[in-house]
Amino acid sequence: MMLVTRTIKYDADRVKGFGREVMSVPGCEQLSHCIQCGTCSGVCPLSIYMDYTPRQVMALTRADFKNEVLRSHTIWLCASCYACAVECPREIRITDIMYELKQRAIHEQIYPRHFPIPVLAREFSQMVLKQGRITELLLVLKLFLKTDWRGALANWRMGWDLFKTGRLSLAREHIQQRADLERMLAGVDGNQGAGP
Amino acid sequence: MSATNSNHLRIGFYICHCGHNIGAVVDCPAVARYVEQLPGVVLARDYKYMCSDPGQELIEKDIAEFRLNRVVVASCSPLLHERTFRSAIQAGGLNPFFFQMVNIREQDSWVHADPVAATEKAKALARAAVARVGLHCALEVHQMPINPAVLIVGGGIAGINAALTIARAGKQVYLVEREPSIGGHMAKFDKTFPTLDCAACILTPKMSEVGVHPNIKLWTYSEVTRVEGYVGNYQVTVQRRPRYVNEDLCTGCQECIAQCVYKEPKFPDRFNEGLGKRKPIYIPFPQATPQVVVIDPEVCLNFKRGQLTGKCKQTCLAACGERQAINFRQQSQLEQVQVGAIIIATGFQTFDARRVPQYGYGVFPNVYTALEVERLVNAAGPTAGEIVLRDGRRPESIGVIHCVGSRDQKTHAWCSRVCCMYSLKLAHLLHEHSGAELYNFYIDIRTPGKGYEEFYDKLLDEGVHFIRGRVGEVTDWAMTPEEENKLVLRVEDTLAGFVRRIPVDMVVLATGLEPQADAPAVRRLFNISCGSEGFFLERHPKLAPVSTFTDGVFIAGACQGPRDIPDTVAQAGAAAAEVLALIDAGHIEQEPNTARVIAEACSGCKTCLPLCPFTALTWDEARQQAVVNDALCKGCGTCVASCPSGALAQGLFEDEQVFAELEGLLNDSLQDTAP
Amino acid sequence: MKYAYFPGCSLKGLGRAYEESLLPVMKHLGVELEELQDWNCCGATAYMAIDEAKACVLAARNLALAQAGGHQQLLAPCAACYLVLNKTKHYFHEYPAMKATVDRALAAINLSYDGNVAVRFPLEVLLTDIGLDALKQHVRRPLKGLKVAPYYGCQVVRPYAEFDDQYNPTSMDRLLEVLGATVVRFPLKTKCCGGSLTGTVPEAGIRLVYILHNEARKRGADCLATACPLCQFNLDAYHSHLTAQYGPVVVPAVYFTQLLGLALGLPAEQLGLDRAAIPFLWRPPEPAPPPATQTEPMTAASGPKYS
Amino acid sequence: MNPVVNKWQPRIVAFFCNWCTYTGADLAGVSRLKYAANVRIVRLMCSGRVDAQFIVAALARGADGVLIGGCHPGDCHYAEGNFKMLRRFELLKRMLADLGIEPERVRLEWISAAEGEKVRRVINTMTEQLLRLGPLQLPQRRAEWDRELEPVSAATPTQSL
Repeated sequence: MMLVTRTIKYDADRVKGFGREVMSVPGCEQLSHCIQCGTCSGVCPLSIYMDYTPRQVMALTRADFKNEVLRSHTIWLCASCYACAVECPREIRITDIMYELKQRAIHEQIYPRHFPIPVLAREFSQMVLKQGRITELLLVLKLFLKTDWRGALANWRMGWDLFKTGRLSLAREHIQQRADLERMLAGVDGNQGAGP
Repeated sequence: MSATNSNHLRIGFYICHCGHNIGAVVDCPAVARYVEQLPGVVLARDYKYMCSDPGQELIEKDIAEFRLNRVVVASCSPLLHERTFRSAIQAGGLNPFFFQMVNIREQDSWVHADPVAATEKAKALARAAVARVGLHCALEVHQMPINPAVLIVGGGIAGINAALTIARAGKQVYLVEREPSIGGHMAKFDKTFPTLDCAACILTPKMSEVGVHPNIKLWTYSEVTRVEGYVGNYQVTVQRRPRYVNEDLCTGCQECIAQCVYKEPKFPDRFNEGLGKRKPIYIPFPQATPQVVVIDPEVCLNFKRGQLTGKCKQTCLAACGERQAINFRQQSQLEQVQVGAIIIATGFQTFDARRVPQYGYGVFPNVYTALEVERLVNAAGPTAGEIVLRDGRRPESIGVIHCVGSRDQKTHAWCSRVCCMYSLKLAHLLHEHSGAELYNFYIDIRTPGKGYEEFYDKLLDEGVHFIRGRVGEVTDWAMTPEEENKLVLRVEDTLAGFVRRIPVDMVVLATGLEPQADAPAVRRLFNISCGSEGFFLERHPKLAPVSTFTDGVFIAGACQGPRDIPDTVAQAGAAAAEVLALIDAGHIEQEPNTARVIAEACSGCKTCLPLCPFTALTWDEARQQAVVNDALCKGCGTCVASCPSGALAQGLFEDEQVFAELEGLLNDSLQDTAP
Repeated sequence: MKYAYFPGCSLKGLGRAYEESLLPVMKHLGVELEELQDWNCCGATAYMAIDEAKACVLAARNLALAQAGGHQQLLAPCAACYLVLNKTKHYFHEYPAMKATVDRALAAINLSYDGNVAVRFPLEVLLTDIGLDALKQHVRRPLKGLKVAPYYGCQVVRPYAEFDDQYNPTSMDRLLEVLGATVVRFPLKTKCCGGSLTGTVPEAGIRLVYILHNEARKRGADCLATACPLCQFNLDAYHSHLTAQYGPVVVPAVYFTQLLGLALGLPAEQLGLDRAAIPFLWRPPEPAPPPATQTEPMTAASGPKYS
Repeated sequence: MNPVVNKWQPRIVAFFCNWCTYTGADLAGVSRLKYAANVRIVRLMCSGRVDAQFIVAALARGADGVLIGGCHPGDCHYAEGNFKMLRRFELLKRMLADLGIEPERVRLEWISAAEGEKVRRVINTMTEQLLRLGPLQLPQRRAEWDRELEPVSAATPTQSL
């Protein structure tokens, strides 16, 4: 039997105003100028793994397809290499738009469970918030624990290499004025641009 | 002030809605109601389109019926319709200068979004005009004779066409071209789209006609260095660079070239975009006009660093024999001419592909610019039309990348307009000449022209691949065996929705059109403007596309913006028609805005004399006073503003008129009484 | 020459060989580095994905610390730190709202930032502040015969770096040439190393590393020179994964500072060269005139042969 | 801020030359660029025609600022009228400063026929600047001076500027 799915989009599938909202965030203003030339996808090293190409993400965002965009793998596959932003003929800061979309997806908790990238981002930020610095080993261990503990086993060889060459350290890194961080960030309105 | 003598004044005020252009922002009836109660105003009307025939007739009728002696129209910019309304007022029996225009479209309704603020501004501007117009005087238009000769700068297809049109009308034309031959870019093209007629076949007859036409004085290898004067009476200086060959004596036999001590051509050939070679003595291309050889002192053995040394055997002299056309001592020469009008047709240059490093021009030998390919496919080109690459290979697959340097904020924001069509043409020719597989990479295909879309359809039928996507990069690193030793293009096939890597042997970059590098200098020379992108600025984008803000100076062709051959030829014709209309009128009407000396006030301080760049101010020894030569005065008013005794005045811009205008602008005490 | 020094977390952890080579090299060249007191993590790319405003505030604290210490220049050798600190600077100047947020947050901990501290990258300092001519005078043991693929990665030149070309950077090429090395044309010099995707989405991330390794091998490079701790880590630490999937990996990845150290004649064991999983055993030949106070433990001039 | 001050809008009189700046202002209109409605433009053939008296008269009649727009140096339709204006302008600025009028209130800008965007920018920034400076109120101030001088004026009648 042939499985078929309907791909038509109805106007009700749009979250109207989403595109405008994204374009009002610092760094994302140029999106309205996109001419869908595909340069971003053409230079993106990860576009070949994405469910939507970066160009499509631009089109979907501008057309208010919020759910499609925030659920896409694309935003998590962006490695922040900025190739697209540098090459875009309309000077759209695509990388920054990807960050904005990631923020919204995390804020609204719509990303695949156990998907390691948002987990890494979250663990990273929590560690920075608490300690002020990153202890790489702890970060990696947490990541594996929360996503795929078998992954840790598969990487034992690398761990051994790192240990052997003295690059893994269990000493917990932190800054002295940890209270400062909290005071400093207390006044910062998180997710300024993010919608409800 | 303005109200003092308002008793005899009978001012008619008209405000134009201009459809929604003004009416949607400015409350026109309210402005009319407000103006109606100003001193001296006997009637105020608002009307949909004042510039229409009924609008003008309305003014004429009112002048008679209400015995109006002054008229104010609030509508668009005076630069657009001042003449229109002056004529209407004249038709109504009034002196045309008993009129003032108020700009409430370009400088009010189009630039302000708030209707209240825009309406208040319109009232203030109207108040100022009403205050001013009462002080207007009856003036007469002066007539100046016009020199019927014409200067045309640039000998490309635009300059050639304009020159022939004007010369055929019996006028003297001076055609100045920087290169050793006329022909411009078109002479380099192989075929022209969409008809695929041979560029040389349609251009050469016109070039020859220019060369022999009795009314055309052709100066190639020359540049305009100085322009003085004004419409109807320009003095132009042209510098003729030495070509070391006497044009009148050279017969174009080219025996000197054959006999040159360089047995083989050795130096990059500019005409062939550096793909071919030439000797130090050369003729740019077989159909060159004039058919006169040129010596390049940079590489000729007889010169060192441009200085004559006489170290060569000078076999060319022997070859020329008793014709004695070659003259190593030729010097640069200056020519002076008087003309009444000027057409600038200096064309464009192509975008430097090195500015887009990701496409590898200059790094990978098999990446070509479109202009290079024009020479490559040309039967008279360096490879006689064979598609042989720089590394000697013959391509089996070719990628044409559109929009190189165009539609890109980092290079040029504009669409260069011709690249889609010439890319299609080159794809067709490359396919025809090499049998290679052709890929066109485009963002949008733009084929708006007669027969253009049909040409695109023909290419589709020929099996040329069209991939909608802007190429990310051209690179030489291979991922798969078939990519080895190829140029690889990574691109999103946006219509298929995935990224592709496409290996090709040759890449063609469809470089865009940009202003000539010396456009800013040329602009200064002729006192015209450039747009922000650097092309020459037309007087009005729709209604005066070949005129400039300088009377008597016209523009044609790609110096005004990217355009193809049919449009360029049409523009050249339009510029020629404008010039002929100007000349055949026989005289020029001069605005009565010249300066005059108020004799009783002049103290004879001579402050004004050095201020006039046109030497219109002279010293009358007998009366010990300054005198204005009306024929020379251009009407800037600089001397008027500088006279310490107030002894100079300017027509249309009298001091009292400006003061009245300021009073009107700022005195809003009348506001309170307005309904 | 004196700079505030912002090592960042990586240079204290996985990328410690970078710091271990950078510090002696700079000292040798007379550049004084003063580590920023109580610096905090720059936030890196991960924090940008959570909250841009907080990310900027975090990074701005470091800029404010530099300013409080009286510094005009802040050296950030980690590419990610360099980018984030620069981005923060740009946002600070471009968006008044962001500046207000940063000002407020910093005021809460009695710090302030006026937007003036320059963020500098070691390559930039070496080329513009010291200069290649001056550097050349310091080269004791030229890297003669060593073929290097210069690998800049992404964030050193994109999108904010002003010291080099975004499309075809050459600062490291020129440096390596002065050091006597042979620079191979490496078209992938600014391509992505996979970043953290090597760990999170290995099928994509590790393939990017493979592409870099494969091209470096094909171009005949003896080593890849890197300027970023994450690049070096990806190119080096995943060698067993790469071997299992694509065959043996043979091109070691070193920091450009390590090569610089070797050329300056600094002892190899003091440059953190033993921290690489793919060993880099090549050493420059002994200088001809003998100030032979130090002898190298490794056999000189017999670098590994690669095919 | 005081709401009364907020409501006040500065008035700018602009003297634009016919060939460059006035045309540039037309271009701003054709391009539908939006700018502050505080400016009223007076068209002259050349910035060289801008008499120092015009500027003083505008201020004396209640303008809060005066903007003069001419062609870029070297581009003057009449060769050098803009330079003549520049010379006069430097002198006038010093004189106005002596009178206690802030230099920001009188501004000279070179704006070409192609620079509609610059017209917008200059008018907007000048409006903001004047909003910060507050009203000039020269007519009212003059009336005050006149009152102060009343005893004297019995002998010599005051003249308007």
